[in-house]
Amino acid sequence: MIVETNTAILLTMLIPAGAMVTNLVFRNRPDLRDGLTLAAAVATFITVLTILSNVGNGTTEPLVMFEVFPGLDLAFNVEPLGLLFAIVASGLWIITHLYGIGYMRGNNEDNHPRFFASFSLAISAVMGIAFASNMFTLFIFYEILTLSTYPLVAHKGTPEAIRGARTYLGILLGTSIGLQLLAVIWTYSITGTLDFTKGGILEGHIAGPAVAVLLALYAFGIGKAALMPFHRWLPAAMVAPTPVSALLHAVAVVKAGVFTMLKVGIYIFGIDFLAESGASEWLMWLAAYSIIAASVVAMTKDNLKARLAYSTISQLSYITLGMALATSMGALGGGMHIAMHAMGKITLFMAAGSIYVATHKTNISQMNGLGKIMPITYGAFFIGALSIIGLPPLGGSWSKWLLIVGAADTQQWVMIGVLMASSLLNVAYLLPIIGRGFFSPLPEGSPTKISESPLLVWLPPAITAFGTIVLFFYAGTLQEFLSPIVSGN
Amino acid sequence: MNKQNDNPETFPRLGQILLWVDKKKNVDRIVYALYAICALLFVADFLYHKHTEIKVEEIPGFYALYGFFMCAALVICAKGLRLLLKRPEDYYAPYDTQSEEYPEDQLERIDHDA
Amino acid sequence: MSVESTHVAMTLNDHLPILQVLVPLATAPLIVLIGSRRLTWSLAFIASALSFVIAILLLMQVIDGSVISYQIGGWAPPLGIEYRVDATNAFVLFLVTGISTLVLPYARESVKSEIPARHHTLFYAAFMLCLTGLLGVAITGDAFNVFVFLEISSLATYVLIAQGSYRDKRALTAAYDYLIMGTIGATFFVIGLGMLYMATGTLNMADLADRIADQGANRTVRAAFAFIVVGMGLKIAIYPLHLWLPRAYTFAPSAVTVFLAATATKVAIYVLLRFTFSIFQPAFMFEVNTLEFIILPFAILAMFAASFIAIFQSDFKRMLAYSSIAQIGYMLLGISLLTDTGLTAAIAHLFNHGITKATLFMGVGILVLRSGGSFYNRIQGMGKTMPWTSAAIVIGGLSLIGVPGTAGFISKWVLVEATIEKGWWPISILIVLSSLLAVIYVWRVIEVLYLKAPLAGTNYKEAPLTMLIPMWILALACIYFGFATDVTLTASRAAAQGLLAGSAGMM
Amino acid sequence: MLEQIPTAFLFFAAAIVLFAIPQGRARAALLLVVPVIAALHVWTLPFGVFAQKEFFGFTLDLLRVDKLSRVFALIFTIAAFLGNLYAWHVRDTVQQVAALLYAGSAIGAVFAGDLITLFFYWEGTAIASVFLIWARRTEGAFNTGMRYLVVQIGSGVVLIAGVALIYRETGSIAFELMTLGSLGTWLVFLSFGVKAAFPLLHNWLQDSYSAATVTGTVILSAFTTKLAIYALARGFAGTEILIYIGAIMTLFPIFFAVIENDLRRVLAYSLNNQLGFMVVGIGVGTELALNGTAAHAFAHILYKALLFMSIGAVLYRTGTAKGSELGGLYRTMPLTMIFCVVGAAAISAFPLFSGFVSKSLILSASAHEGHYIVWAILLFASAGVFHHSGIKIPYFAFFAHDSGLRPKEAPRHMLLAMGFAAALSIAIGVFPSNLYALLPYDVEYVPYTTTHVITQLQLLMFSALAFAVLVRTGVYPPELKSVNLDTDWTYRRLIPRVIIGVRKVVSRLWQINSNFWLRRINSAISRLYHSHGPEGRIAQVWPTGSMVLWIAILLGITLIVNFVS
Repeated sequence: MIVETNTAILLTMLIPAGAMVTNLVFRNRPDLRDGLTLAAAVATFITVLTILSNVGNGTTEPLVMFEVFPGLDLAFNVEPLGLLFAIVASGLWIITHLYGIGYMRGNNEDNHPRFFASFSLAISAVMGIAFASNMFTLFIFYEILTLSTYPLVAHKGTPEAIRGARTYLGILLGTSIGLQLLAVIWTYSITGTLDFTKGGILEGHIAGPAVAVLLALYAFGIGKAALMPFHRWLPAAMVAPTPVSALLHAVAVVKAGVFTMLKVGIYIFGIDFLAESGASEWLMWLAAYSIIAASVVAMTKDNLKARLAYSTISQLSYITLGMALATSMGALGGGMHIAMHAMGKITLFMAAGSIYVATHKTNISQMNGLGKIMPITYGAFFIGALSIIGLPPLGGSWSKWLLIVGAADTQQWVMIGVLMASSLLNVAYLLPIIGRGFFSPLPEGSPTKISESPLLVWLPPAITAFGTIVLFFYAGTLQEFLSPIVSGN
Repeated sequence: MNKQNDNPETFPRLGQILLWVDKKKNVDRIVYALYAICALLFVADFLYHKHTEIKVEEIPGFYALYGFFMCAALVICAKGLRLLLKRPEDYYAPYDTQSEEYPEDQLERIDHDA
Repeated sequence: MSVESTHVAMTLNDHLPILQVLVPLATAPLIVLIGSRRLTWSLAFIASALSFVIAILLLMQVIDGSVISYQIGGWAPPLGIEYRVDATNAFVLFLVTGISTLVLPYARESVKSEIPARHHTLFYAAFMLCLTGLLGVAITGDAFNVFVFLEISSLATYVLIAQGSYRDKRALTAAYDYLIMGTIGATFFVIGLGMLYMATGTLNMADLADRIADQGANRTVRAAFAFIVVGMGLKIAIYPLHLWLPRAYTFAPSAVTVFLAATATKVAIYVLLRFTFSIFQPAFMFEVNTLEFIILPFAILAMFAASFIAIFQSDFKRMLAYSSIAQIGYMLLGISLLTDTGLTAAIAHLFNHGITKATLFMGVGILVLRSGGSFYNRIQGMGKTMPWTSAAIVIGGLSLIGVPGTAGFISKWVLVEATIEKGWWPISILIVLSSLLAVIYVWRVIEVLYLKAPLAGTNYKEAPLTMLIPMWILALACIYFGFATDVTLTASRAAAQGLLAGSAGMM
Repeated sequence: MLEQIPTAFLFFAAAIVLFAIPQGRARAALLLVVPVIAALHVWTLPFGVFAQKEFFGFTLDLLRVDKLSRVFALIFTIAAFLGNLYAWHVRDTVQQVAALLYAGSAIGAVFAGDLITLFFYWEGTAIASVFLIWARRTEGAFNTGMRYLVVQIGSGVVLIAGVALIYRETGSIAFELMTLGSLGTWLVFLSFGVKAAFPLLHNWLQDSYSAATVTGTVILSAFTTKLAIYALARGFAGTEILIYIGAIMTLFPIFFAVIENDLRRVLAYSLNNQLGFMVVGIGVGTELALNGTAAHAFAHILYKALLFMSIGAVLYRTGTAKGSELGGLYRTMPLTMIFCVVGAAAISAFPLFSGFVSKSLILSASAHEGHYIVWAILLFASAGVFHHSGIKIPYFAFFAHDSGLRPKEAPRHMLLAMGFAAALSIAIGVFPSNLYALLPYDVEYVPYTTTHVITQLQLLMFSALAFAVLVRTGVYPPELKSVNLDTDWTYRRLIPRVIIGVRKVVSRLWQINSNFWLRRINSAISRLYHSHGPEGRIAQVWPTGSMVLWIAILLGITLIVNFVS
C-alpha cells in the first residue's frame, strides 16, 4: 500500500487538475509543459493502479468531502466498474498525450496551452465520474466534463468549429439539465438518497409506468451516451483536433455517458428491479434502433471522422442495450464493452489522425492506396476495425459474446439479430477503408515509398492496436474483475 | 492477332504433335472412335453379370441411355435458361470483375513467337 | 419559536442590531463633513467592513433559529421601535454588507474612471446612505420604519444611478424613471401600511401579526395586502413592473450596478417575505390565491420573457439586467410554492444569485473600464487579452446557468426539488427549460469573449488588482457555495422554517 | 510436447517470420516449407484432445485429433503446399501472409474441439481469404471482396449467435454431433450452410472465386467450403434434410455451368455441385457415406485445385479466362492442357482417377439407404459434371475454334504444382486403399468391379456422345460474352435498387418534415426576436405612463383575487 486508497482517489483528480495549472503557468515553454503533463498522466495512471492493487475488485466505503444537501454528499468510492473506467481513461491518456504532442506539433495547431489544460481538466472530471459514490457527485463531474471539453471542440475557432461546439454544448447541457437533473432530483425526492447501492435504491419507492418515465429521463438525460435522437453532438464534435476525438469522443466523454448509464441501471434501478418492472424494454428497442440506424448512417459518410463518430454512436448503444437487457450477462457485457470499444475506437481515431497528419486527407474517397505508403497506420486501423466488428482474436469479440449471451438469457431473439446485423454493418463501413487503402491504386503524384506520419503519431495507434489483442487474451480476467457488480445483489 | 508469325516450328514439341487434331478429318476420326466406343460399351452390358442395388440399373444400357438423354436435356434446358438469365457482360459494371480486364501487371503474358 | 432575548444588560454585543444601521448612517455625514477626497473611500470601506463584521456576528447568533429583539431607547414595542433579527434578515444583512464590503474596493478604480473626482465624496456618502437604508429595511421590526428606510435607500439610489450620466447621459432619464416608479411603489406600500394601521391600530410587525390573526381577514386587510404586494412588486421588479430595472442597471456606474443588482431587489424580496409570512398569515386563503394565481404566473412569465429578451440583447450589461428579472422569477416561484423547501430555495437563491450577479456585473464593469463599452462588438475577443476577468465572468455565467459545482446550482436544485415535492412537475420542467435559456444567453457572451478575434488595434491590459480581487473573491464564493452549503442552506432553511411558522416566529 | 502446439500456430508464426525475410526466393521457400512441416506434424499427432486452454471461463480444445479431423487437416496442408508452389512467382506480401493465415485458420478450425474455438478460426478464414480477392486490385475485385466478406463474416456472426444460444441452453460449448431443433442449432446449421454454399446461399462462391487473383483462386478453392463440409460432417452427420439440400446442390449448378462463359466461374459452379455430393453423404450419415464425404473432399481438393491451376495458368498467360476469348491453346500450352484433362477426368470420375474411387462411395451409400430419387439425381449430376467440367472446360480453353492466341507454356513452378496435383489424383485413383486407410471409418468397399467400371464408362461416354452430337449439330450453346443472373442478382441489383428507392422516399419525407420544422422554428425565433429582441415591443423602453398603467392593472387583479377568495 504505497498511498492510502482515499488519498489516491483524490490524487487521481488533483494530479490532472495540477497538470491543467502547469499548462497555463508554463504557457511559453512547450517542452516543459508537455513533459509535466506527461508526468502527470503517468502519475495518474500509477495512482489508479495503486488503487487497483489496494482494493482489487472490491468496493470501498465512501470518502465524504462535503455534505451538500441533507443525505447528499460529494463523495467518492471505488468499485469495479468505476475502477475499470478509470484505468482505461488514465491509461489511454498517456498514449493520447504522446499522440497529442505529435499531432499538435505535426499539424502546427495554435493555442497548445489552452488545449492541453482543458484536456487535463477533462481527465480530472473523468476521474471524478469514475470514483463518484453517488449520483449527485457523478452529475457534478459529468457537467464539469461537458464544460471542460467545450474549448477543445471549439478549439479551431472557425465558424464550423463554433457551430459544432454549439451543438455539442447545446445537446449535452440541454439533456443533462433538462432531463437528467430532473431525474436525479426526482430520485432523490422519492428515496432520500442517491448513493450507488448494489441492487438499486428505487425498488419499493416507485412503480408502474413512472419507472419507465424515470428511466427515460435518465436515458435521454445522459446525452453523452448518444442515444438517438440525442446523438448529434458526437458528429458535431468531430471538428475538434483528432486527439480530442480519440480520447474524449472515443473514450472519456462517451464512455462517461454509458458508464453513467450502467451505473444508473445497476446501482440506481438495480438490474432485478428493471427486469421485474419491464421498464427498460422500450430502451432496449431504442438502443437496437440506434445501433442499426447509426451504422447505416455511418455507411453514407465519406468523412472518415464522421463515419467513426456514427460508428461510436452505434457502439455506445451496445452498452445501453446491455443495461436495458436487464440481465447480469448483459450488464457485464456492457461493462466490458467500455474497455473493449475504448481500445478499438481510439485506435481508429488515432489512425485517422495519423492519415490526416501525413496527407491532410479527411475523406475516405481520397484515401485510395494509402495503405501501401502508411502500412503501420493502416495495419493499426485494420486491427482496430476488426475489434469493433467483434472478431477474434481481438477484445471486441468477448463483449459482444456476453451481450449475445445476455440477450439469449432473456430470449430476446431480435436483439441477437440486431447484434449480428450490426457486425455486418460494421464490416460494410469499416473494412472498405482497408480494402481501398491497401488495394486501390494511389492517385497520381503520390509518394511511392513508405512515408508514415511522425513517430509520435503512428506509434500510439500501433500500441493501442496491440492493446486490443492483449484485451482478447485477458478478457477472462476482466470479466472476473467486473463480476462483483452483478453478483449477489 | 499474331496470325502472321504463327509458325508451328516454334511451338513446344508436344504441341507440334498435337497439331494432329487441327485437321477436320482427324477430328472426325475421334468422333467416330467415340461412336465405336459407345457402341462397344452398350453391347458390353449384355456380356457380364451386373451387380445392382436398384431395379432400374438392371435395364440393359441404363447408364448409357441415362447419360445421353439427361445430358442432352441438360444442354437444351440450359439453353432455354439462357434466354431468361443472359445479360450483357457489363451488367454489373463497375462492381464486377467480369466487365474489367485482368490487371496487366499481375500477368506474365508471353506470346510464343514474340 | 425558540429563545427570545429581550435586552437589559448592555454590552456592545447587545447593541449590535442598532450598530448595524448606525455605523453606515453615521459614516455618510461624516464623509461629507470631513470632505477629504483621500479619506472618503477609506471611511466608507471601514464602515462597510464593520457592518459586515456585525452582520456575521448577528448571523451566528440567530442561525439556530433564535430571534434577537432590540428595543430602541428601551421603549418596548408596540410603542417603541423594535429591531428584530432572525435567521431570515440576518442572512439578508450578511449578503448586503458582504457585497458592499467587496464592492467598495472595486468601486475605487471604477468610480475614478466613471465619475469626476469632485463628486467622489458625495458619491460615497450616497452609497453609505443607500447601504443604511437597505440594512434598516432588513433589520427593523416596525412596518413604518421599513418604509422610512426604504425611502432612504431609494433616494440614495436615484442619486447613485444619476452619477452614470458622466459616461452616458441616458443615466439621467433612467434615474428619473426609477424615481417616478419607485415613488409610486413606495406610495402604494405606504397606503397599504395605512390600511393596516387603520385595521389594527399598530405598526409593529409582531403586533400586526397578532391582531390580524385575531380579527381574521377583513376587507381592509385584504386591500392592504394587495397594495403592499404591488408596491413591493415594483421594487422587486416583478415581471411587468420591471421596466425601470434594465435601464437603471445599464446606465448606472458599474460599481452601483453591482451593488444594486446584488442587494436592492433582494432586500425588496425580503420585505415581501416578511409581510407575506410574518405579518399576514399564509393560512389566509386570499394570500394563497394571490401567490398562486398572480405571483406564480408572473414569476414564470418573467423566467421566460426576460430570458428571451436577454438572449437577443447585444449589450452585456443590459443582458445581465434582464437575466436578473428572470432570476427574480425563480425566487418568486419559490415563495409562491408556500412550502418549506420552496422558501428555502427562494432564500438560498436570493443569496446565491446575489453573489453570482455581483461577480458578473463586476466583470462587465472591468470590461467597460478597459474597452469603454459593454456591447458585444466592443468586448469581443477579450478572453485572450484579459484572461482573469473573463475567467471570472465564465464562472459567474456558469453559476447563473446553474451548472453543478456552482452556487446557482444549489438553489436551482432545491427549487426543482420543491416543485417535485409538491407534485407540480410541469413547473419543474419549466424551470429547467428556462435554465436552458440561460445557457444560451450566457454562452453568447462566452463565445464573444473567447471565440471571436479581438478588435483590431486593441490590446487591453488586465484589470487592476483592486478590482480583480473582489471579483475573484465573489467568483470563488460562487464555487465555494456550490459545494459547501452549510452556511447558505442551513441559514435559508432556518429562515424558511421561521417564516412558515408565521406570526409565531415573531412572538 | 509437439502435440501441445496447435498446427495452426505454425502458420501464424510463419506469417510473422515472413516479414523478417526479404521478398524473393527465400520467402517463397518458407511458404513451401511451412505446409510440409505442418503435414508432418499432423501426421505424427496422436489421437486425442490436446492443447486445452482455460479461457474466459471456458475450456477451449485447440487440438482435437481424430480420424475425421486428421484427414481434413492433412489435405489442407497438401492444398497449402500446392497453392504456395503455384504462387512461387508472387511477390505480394499481402497475398503471402493471407495465404498462410487462411490455411492456418482452416486447419485450426478443423482441429477445434469446441464451438468457440471453431468460431475464432471460422472468422479467421473469412478475414484472411478476402485479401486474396482484393489483391487483384481492381474496382470490381474490391466490390466482390466486400460482398464476399459480408457473407463470410455473416456466417461467423450467425455461428456465434447459435453458439451463444446453445451454450445458454445446454451449458456446453462442445463441438459434437447436434440435432436440429432449437434455434441455436438451426443458426449453427445455417452458418455452416452459408460457407458450404447451400442452394440460394451459394452465390458468393461463384462471385468471388472468379474474381480472385490467379493464385488466390487456387488457394480459395481448397479451404472455406471444405471446412464447412467438415463442420457439417462433425456436427450434423445423418441430418436428413442435408440429403435433399445436397441433391439440389448437385443439380442446379450444372445448368448454370453449361451456359457460363467465364471458365473460372464454370469451375466454381462445378465446385458447388461437388459439394452437393459431400453434403448428401453427410445427410445419409452412414459410415460408408461419411467415408465417402471425407474421401471425396480429399480427392476434390486436389482435382479442383488442379483445374483452377490450369485455367489460372491460361489466365496468367493470356489475361482472360473466358470461353468466348479462348480456344486452340493446346498448340502452345500442351502440358497445361494435359493436366487440365487429368483434372477433368478426375472430377468426372473416370476409372483410374481419384473421383471414381471417392464419389462412388457416396452414390452407393445413398442407393444403399434407399434414397433412389436422390441417387438418380446424383447420377444425373455426375453426367452433368463430366459435361461441363470434364469436357467443356478443356474443350473451350484448349480446343474449339482457334482464338489465335499463342501464349507461352505455363511457368515451370505452375507446371510442377499441376504435376503434383495430377499425380496425386491419378495415384488415388489407382491405389484407393491408401486414401481409404485415412478415412474416419473402416472401409470395405471395392471400387473396381466390372459392373462399376462399365456402367461408369457407359455414363460418361454417352454423355460425351451427347456433347459431340450437340456440338456437331450446332445445338450446343456457343460461348457468349455475357453474364448470367443468379441469386446474387437479389443483393447486387434488387436490394440496392429497393434501398435507393426507399432512401429517396425517406429522404424526401425527411426533408419535408425537417423543412417544416425548420420553418416553424425559424419563424418562432423570428417572432420571438420581433417581440423580445432589442427593438421588440417587450424589450423596448416603455414610457413611464404605461408602467403606471401596468401597476394599476396588477393592483386591480390582486384586489379582485383577494376579495373573491
